[in-house]
Amino acid sequence: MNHADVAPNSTEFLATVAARQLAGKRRVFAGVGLPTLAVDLAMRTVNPSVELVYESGICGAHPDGLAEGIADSVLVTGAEAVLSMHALFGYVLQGGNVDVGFLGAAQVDRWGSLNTTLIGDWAKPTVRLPGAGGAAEIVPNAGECIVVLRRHDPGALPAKLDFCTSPSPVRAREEDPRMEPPGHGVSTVITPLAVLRRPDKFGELEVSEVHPGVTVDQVRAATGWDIAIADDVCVTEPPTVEDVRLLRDEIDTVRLYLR
Amino acid sequence: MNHADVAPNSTEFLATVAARQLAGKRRVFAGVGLPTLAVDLAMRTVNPSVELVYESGICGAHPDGLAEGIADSVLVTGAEAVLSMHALFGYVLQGGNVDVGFLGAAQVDRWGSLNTTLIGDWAKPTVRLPGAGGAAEIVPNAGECIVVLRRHDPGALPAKLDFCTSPSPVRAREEDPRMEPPGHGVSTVITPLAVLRRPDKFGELEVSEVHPGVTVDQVRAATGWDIAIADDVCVTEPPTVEDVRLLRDEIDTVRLYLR
Amino acid sequence: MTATQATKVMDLSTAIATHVEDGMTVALEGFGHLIPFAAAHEIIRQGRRDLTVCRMTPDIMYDQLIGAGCVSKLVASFFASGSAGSLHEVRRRVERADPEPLEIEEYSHYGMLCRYEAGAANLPFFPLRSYAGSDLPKLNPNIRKVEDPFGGPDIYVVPPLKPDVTIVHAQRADRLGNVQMWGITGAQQEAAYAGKRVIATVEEIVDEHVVRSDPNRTLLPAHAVDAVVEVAGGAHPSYTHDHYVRDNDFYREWEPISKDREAVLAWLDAWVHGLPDRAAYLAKLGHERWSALGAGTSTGATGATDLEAATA
Amino acid sequence: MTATQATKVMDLSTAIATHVEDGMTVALEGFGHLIPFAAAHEIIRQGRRDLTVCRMTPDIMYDQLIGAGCVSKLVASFFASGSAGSLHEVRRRVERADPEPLEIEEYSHYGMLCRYEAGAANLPFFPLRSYAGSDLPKLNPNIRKVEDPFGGPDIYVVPPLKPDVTIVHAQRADRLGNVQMWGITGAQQEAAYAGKRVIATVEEIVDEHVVRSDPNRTLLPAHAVDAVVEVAGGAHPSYTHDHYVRDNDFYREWEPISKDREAVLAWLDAWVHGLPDRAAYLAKLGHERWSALGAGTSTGATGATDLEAATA
Repeated sequence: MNHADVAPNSTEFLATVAARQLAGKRRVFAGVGLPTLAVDLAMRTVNPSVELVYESGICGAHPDGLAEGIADSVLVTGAEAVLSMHALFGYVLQGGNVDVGFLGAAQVDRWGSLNTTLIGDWAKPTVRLPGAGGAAEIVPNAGECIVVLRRHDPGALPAKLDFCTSPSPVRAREEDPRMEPPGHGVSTVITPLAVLRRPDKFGELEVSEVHPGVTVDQVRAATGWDIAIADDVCVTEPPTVEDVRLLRDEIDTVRLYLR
Repeated sequence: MNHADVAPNSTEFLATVAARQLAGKRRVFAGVGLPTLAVDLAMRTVNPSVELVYESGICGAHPDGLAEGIADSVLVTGAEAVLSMHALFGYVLQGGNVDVGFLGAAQVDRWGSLNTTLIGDWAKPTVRLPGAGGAAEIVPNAGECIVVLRRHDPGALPAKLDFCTSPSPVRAREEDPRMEPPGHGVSTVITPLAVLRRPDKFGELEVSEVHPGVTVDQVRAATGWDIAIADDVCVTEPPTVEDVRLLRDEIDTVRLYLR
Repeated sequence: MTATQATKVMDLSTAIATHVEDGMTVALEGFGHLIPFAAAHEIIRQGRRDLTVCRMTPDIMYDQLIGAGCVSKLVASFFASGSAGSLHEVRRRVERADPEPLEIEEYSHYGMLCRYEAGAANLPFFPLRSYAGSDLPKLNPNIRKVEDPFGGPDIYVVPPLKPDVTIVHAQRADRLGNVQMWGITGAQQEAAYAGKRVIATVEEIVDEHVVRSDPNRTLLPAHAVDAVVEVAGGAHPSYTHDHYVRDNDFYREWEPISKDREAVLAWLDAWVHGLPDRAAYLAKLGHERWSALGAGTSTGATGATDLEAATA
Repeated sequence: MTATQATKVMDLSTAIATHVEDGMTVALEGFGHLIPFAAAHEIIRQGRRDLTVCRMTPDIMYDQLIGAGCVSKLVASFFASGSAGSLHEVRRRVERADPEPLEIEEYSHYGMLCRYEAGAANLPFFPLRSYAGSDLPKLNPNIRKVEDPFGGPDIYVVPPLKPDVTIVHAQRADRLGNVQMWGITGAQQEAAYAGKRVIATVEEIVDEHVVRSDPNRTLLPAHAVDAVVEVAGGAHPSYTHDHYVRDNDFYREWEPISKDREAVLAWLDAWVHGLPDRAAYLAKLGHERWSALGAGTSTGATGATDLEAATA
């Protein structure tokens, strides 16, 4: 296949790499924005039978247009089920029926704990972020989580989070060894520089793929801790011309998420 | 009004007396059998706007026929709401939205605790009764409960229950003074001899009305403890000819509950 | 986009043979409505043994399962058949161990529902405001108390119930396993999500676009269901709202049968063992009786027709 | 038989004036759908002050309530407007106390839902498998742990939330107060049963027999509702499934307004204080924009028409 000429920090690149993570996965808990693009692209490429679950209660969405929110009417119309949120959060998610959670975050630490609450001082933050939403439920309960970051620098991947909103199993176990959550936690972090993976539920993130033109040293320098490098680190397969065409000409024709 | 010629131990008598207890009440949690007759009669006489709630999830039933069960289709068709049982037991009943619960029992003690579980030895009962059903929820959570007994003797009204299935607030408070339930517990017991009332949430049942031809001493002798007599004890107003006509000719035309 | 997804449709005998094994914990739910009688009969027919059966209201279906010798333990909250009286097969075992004892684990209705909820939501327990002062916790050590960390009194809790298999009946499903039901929906959603495996028998398997035209009626999404079986009339003598009504005569007829163990066995021979499937059962029931219950007159969807008329 | 029951129908200004008082705890729910904007605007118009407002996803509606000075405390779980970005009125207060501070009590989504559930079901707490290892319990002392009496690890719980008033928007209700909604139904049932008073605004008040033709769609029975108000378009710029779609342009337009406090105040003057009611708001929005959202094309019942077609 021909590779498209898109930069590794472009939405097209990130969404395509994210979409490929969904090959072979069954039920995906999707958010809005870049995950919307990634999931839609996955359904048109690597995984036509992925089941889309939204925290608004929708299972098996079949949107005939681009959703502008996780409760958009295009997700409701033609869905296989619209459950109560009681059933969605309690039975579908906490009950262990979600394979992959798709998340964003302001900060990710070495164990895949996430901060989406605040930057700076707790009492008087520099930046007030959106907060936990459903992420505090998705990280412990989904089979695994994929995080997409728009930045790769020591601010976004710090040695220490300003606040831990959605903890890794490592932190849960530190609080109480018996409180081990059922899910793996964050398995994959996709950034403008690299794909980081955490193969061990209680292990650290490591550099698994570097994007074309990016060196391992650049990734290491842009990370807030001395990040491990996978033995078999390779170069990320970039989007194909067809991936980018689908994203631009069929999925996000109004350029809601693409610029 | 003309009084009907029905015996105090007849279903017609008991149902009519029960129906009259519903004057001025709003939401009634009704069971099947005699309560079905009583509630239907109440809607045609003393309280046309009573809201019927069934543990099957139905609120605001408008049956166009006699229900043969609390989940009968005649209760569903034309109902104002069919809720999940989660909402019915959790929000409607435990949430405090039921004014009157209508119950039967094998045994009632002086504080209005009920036995519907077994007679005899716990490990090897003489009679295995139907068990708690929703009564263990109705007694603590409904505003008050009305019990109809088919027998009035020391077996049905014993000094001590063989088993306490659905406890009075008195027993709940004995277990833990802070566990006082929101409801009054049993307020009224209708038997073939008398109407017993329990005006105080933590008090005992007392003889409030004796049926025509029954003496206070007969009631006392038929009760398993030395039952108190109300200061203003009176004779029960018997069913009218119209009450009995409604029961026989309009409500239970197939003689499902009437003989 | 669902073309690649596997169908979950199978026949009832395969579904029971595949998913229900001797010694398992099995919940057949349906609260006075949508009671999966056909599935219970197939369990009897296949001779399953030593089952722990769970159900809020054991009802005639469980009297039959117990009478057939499939059951060693019953987890339930109400042991009678509504207006139709006692379950004598249950009573014989509890009162006289006749023909053998039956272990009972007993809750109230909301206690059972909370057990399913805890099972469905992967919670270690579920709190409820019942049982203060009751003898039930003395009879059942699974009813326990926890401390309120906000300073209130202790509250009773029940543990999760996670059946190996949950079986439900519903109006319809698509072949992917999205199950839609309406009318009284009982503990089905909770019991199904609590179950490790789920079998849904339905009056009809419909095209996906029927299901997707009204997704709020889907109580069990496909991911919660392992087998979908089309069994028209599968709830008789219970009922399926908008398909057929309850066979109240049958409920009245059961009590005298139930009182006599030989009569129970004869009934099972005639109506279960002696018949291959539900179609044969309905044929034996006879067209007249079956159509008198309204079978065959369904509109296929509650309210749709009424509503059109009402808003016209 | 319901002829004697009182109607709960009133106009919006009466409903808010009767039920919402300064200093109260008020929940306006609706998860990305059926957001009761018209009711929020009436609260602003009537100048309520010092409210504690609860909501899973504060959204633009709460940015407006806060901007208008109605709010002293916010209890919530997600402080942003989905794809439409930050809520700057919230951020100004939290980050710079501009023009004054705003107290925040923060949960996760399921934590908020569990708070409503505990409130609705009169439970002292509700358990959930979140927060192990999180900093949220350090920030919010209302997130506590209890011991599992069945021997498992401790589990986090949240306390009940019982708003003084809960306000929801729905497709329809009858005059008795039976409220029917479909599509995404969010936390409305839990929040309404948790509320001491409940106001439901609806697209249309329908005859009782419409409601009773499909009772499974009633999420709030009349006993749970104190006031029913017909407010067509009451969810704009959010949406009402089968009536009109979300005004995505409005969501995009809000962020630049939200960034500038003067622009927020000007918007409130023009669209809330300067208008008597929702009809005037829709008139100001203009027929073209409003009908482009599909308003006026509703079938009045989801699925009914599709379903008829599908099963024909």
